[in-house]
Amino acid sequence: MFVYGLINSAVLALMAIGFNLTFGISGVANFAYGAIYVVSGFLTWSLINKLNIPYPLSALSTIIIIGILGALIYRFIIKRIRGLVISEVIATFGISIVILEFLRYVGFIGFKYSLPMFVSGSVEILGAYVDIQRLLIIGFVILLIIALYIFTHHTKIGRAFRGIAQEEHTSLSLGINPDWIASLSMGLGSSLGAFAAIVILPLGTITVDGGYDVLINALSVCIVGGLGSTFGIIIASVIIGYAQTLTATYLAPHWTMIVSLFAILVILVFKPSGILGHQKELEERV
Amino acid sequence: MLKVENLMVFYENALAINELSIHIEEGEIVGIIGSNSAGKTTLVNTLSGLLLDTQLKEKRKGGERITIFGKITFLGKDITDLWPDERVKMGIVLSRERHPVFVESDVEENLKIAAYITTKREMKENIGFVYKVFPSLVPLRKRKAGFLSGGEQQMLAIGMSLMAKPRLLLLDEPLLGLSPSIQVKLIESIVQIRKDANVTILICEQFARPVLPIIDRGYVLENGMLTLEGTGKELYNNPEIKAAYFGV
Amino acid sequence: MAILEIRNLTKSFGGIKAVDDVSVDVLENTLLGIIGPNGSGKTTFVNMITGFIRPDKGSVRFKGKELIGLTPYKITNMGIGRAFQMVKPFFHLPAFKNIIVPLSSDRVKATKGGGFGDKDAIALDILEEVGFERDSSVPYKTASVLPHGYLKRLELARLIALKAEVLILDELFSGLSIAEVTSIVPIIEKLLVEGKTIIMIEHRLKELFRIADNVIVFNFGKKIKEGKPKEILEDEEVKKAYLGVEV
Amino acid sequence: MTKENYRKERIDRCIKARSDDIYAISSKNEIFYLLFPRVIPITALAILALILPLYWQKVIISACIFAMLAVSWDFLSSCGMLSLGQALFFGIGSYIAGILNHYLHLPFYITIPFATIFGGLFSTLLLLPVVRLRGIYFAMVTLILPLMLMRGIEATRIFGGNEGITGLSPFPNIWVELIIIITAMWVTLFALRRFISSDYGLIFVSIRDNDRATMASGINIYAFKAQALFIGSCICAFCGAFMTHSYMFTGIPVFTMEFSILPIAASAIGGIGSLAGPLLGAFVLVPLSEILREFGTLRVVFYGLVLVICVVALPEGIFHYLSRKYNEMERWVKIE
Repeated sequence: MFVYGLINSAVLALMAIGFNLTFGISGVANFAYGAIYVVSGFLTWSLINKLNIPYPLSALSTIIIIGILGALIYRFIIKRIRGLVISEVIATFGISIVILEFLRYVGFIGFKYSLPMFVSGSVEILGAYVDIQRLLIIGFVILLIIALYIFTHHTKIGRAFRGIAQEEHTSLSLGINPDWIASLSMGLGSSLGAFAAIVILPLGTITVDGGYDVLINALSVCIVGGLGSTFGIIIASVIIGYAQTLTATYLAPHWTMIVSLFAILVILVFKPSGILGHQKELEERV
Repeated sequence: MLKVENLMVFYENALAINELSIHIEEGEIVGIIGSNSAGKTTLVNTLSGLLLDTQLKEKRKGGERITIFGKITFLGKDITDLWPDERVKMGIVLSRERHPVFVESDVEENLKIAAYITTKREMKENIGFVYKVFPSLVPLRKRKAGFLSGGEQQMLAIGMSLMAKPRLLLLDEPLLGLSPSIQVKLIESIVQIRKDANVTILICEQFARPVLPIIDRGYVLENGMLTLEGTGKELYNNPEIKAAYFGV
Repeated sequence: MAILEIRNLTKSFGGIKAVDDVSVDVLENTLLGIIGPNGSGKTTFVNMITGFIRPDKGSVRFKGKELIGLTPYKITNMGIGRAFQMVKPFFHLPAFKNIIVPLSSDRVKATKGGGFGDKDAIALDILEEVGFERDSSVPYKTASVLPHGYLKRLELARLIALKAEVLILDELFSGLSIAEVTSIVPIIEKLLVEGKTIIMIEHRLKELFRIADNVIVFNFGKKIKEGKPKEILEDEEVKKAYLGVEV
Repeated sequence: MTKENYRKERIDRCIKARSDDIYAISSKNEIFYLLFPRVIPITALAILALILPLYWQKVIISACIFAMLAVSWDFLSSCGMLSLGQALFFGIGSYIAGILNHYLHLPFYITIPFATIFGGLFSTLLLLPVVRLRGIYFAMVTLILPLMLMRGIEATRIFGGNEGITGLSPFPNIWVELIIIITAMWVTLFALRRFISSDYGLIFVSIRDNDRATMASGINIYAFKAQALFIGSCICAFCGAFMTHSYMFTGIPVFTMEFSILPIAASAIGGIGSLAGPLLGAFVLVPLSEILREFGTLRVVFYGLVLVICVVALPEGIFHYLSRKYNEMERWVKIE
């Protein structure tokens, strides 16, 4: 019970981190994130099964290819409509539709599309049998968060990320090129999406509709956590993750969605800017 | 060092800067004095290239059309169409008005972010230098910039531009909204920066009184036009300036 | 008689006390000046009076009625208007339409000031009062293209439109030229003659001390001095904390 | 014409007073100038509705419905409320009409007005606790609520559950349908445009511009936001109720994302903030998606592609672009 909740939370956090990275830095709500997630799954699958490239290698190349793809999307599409929030959302959503529906058209539907586990087998923890793959997810999330923290606080580009996220014009006047950084962040965000896909997808099958679900999950976790805050994401995914797991166990599985959505509503009513949203007082003080 | 020839800037049909020609020599402190909407901010934004960015963004969403004419040369190179980040690499660094700092990072991190274009070793040296110029920032190192007072934020903002190793430092309204004692402190620091870091400084200000004594030369802007120019002393003793900016 | 009784206001942000146990009586029909270094808590103080920030503790009474806990719009409707330090006009609206918004408030409706239909004319009158040239195109321009000086006047015009009894002006003069300040001072003096109470936060001491009846000095969130302008000028502690040089 | 010496100047068309007020119009030219862009689309749509075959008449109806949803979305967004859930209002209106018709056997001329008013009221009450949320947080709630209602109906199996309510009474004929929806759409558009430029409507715009300054002007912004919400959701609820009778069906599909996303897409393409832009956008998108039906399953792919291209090519929106071309002249002037 406890373990399942934890795993569920980790999965949510993993889905959200990439989305949050792009949004927190460039302010672009990447609605194509779900599509990128699914595409990564298919890409890895194709590399393994069609080109017979070994699993670790194809996973790695997927992450790199998807990262470049994300940066290209920024370069050629989003850059031109930067700052117009609605247009950004519609454009990325359009991209998402194009990718996902094209995959559907090509016929990527069915149970054969699934990625192999890293390690098969399961262990018993606190009276529950858990796949090792699921435990690995928790490990990956922790590693990823630590890596991200070090990246954003102790490297030059990471710090530039934080600068752009806070004050674009000031960063510009300090010699940081926002477009370059934003496309990097989009690329990195997409890579993280690909990473999440490769880690999570072995648990189930790759489906087109999964893309939309991932988007909704990532969006809600980010907003509940307070946009741009990594720590907020962890808390939010724990809350939502446990809400889902508890309902699934004690109520009925088809209530899961309702309860988790309700949890989001309640949090927003009491914490209007997310759990760890920006401090509004700062606005007025200067 | 920097030469501006016949600069004209239009916001749609309104003329913000009209036929402006100024020059700045190595090692000087030059002041641009003018009241609100005289075109000071537009001028520094043009010099630092930020206006090009605004221009592009307005064009994308079909807003105001900004047109720039004229020629800007820096160290003998034409930089009129250069983007802000390239200008920073050449050494033109702007500290924008209303002390814009990264409010959610602490003071030290603000400085580190600002060190984007320098190497790690230079960063350490520069941080030391900033703390030397503004010793009052040292005890606040771990405080979030959003919780600093206006004066401290302004010091931090100038410190951040120092981190980018400027050769020409543009200061836009550094004294705006500051109390008299902090204004005096800041002016002293600016003189010290010139001496220790060997930078050329351009100050745009509407409070002429504290600024005029420290500048080598000054220009007076009115409605985007150059109305007066002279050494700091000349301007300080000019009766018109006294009437308009000192409020006798 | 004290129109505003402020008692023990306290607020901290992130462990730092922005305003620390401040008590002030604001007398009716006087001009109270508030000075102090940047970040000494003046704006936070105003934000608490006008309901934008809820204090950790303390009370504010306006004509005997408690204000703490009320929403900003209710406080405004009771007659306490405030001008923002960072101007907050409605950028997409023409200048005169900016004034129609306060004219539609409950307070103005109740005093029958906003009347039927002709709000445009009233708005233009008020704008003329604060120095918008009536016959020019200035009052009809969109706020986003107006120069800073006019935006500050717009802030003042909003308070006049509200028929506020207590006007709180947060650094109204900041960023204005000497000429602009000298043209606004008579407007403030006229408001005083009309019987309004004014609280001004200022750095422009010369102008402030000429018109202020009382001055309080803030430092590190604390009220360190209160008195007539003359006393404040001569006070050693104030000189050290704030003025630094001759005024 | 080299760059050095010339710049493009923009000037307003020579018209004495560009104003919506009737008193300002003095000459035939000016009347024509003002009426031209209004009369042409109205007549064009009327003629199209008369001559097109039944299939395309249905397309016009659905375009009108989406146009109204988009106008309502734009109205809400110009009051500072970014909604991602037009489907919520739409669905509520649809279900109310469906329930009234199915269980109480009321005719459409009673169910539609009833659903409009009570749908609006119910949606407003539902969102009342969250009107103080700003920007994307409000958007998130509006995105979540229809999903919740959808799953709730699925889980509890009320009102027909997954299957929905079928066999509702239709309109007498296609002409009644066309007249109702086309009139409703034009009335909504022009009434809202007039409303938002009135002194009262001004307050809604000011909330979007700066909510704090509006509060400091003594305005209860939450009351005004609730009013805006009511107006906006009434429009959507009307659409929902209309659709219910037109398709003789209501069920959980009325809460799907399509009804939320398409109006936003229409607004983005048509131009946000003008109310007329979103309408134009809807009349581009809906017929387009019909034309694309030839491509079968690839339809949505092309649809998304067009969406991306439109948004990137003309970020300000078709309507803003056209109106600028119409109201302004551009010419090159020489700089001496």
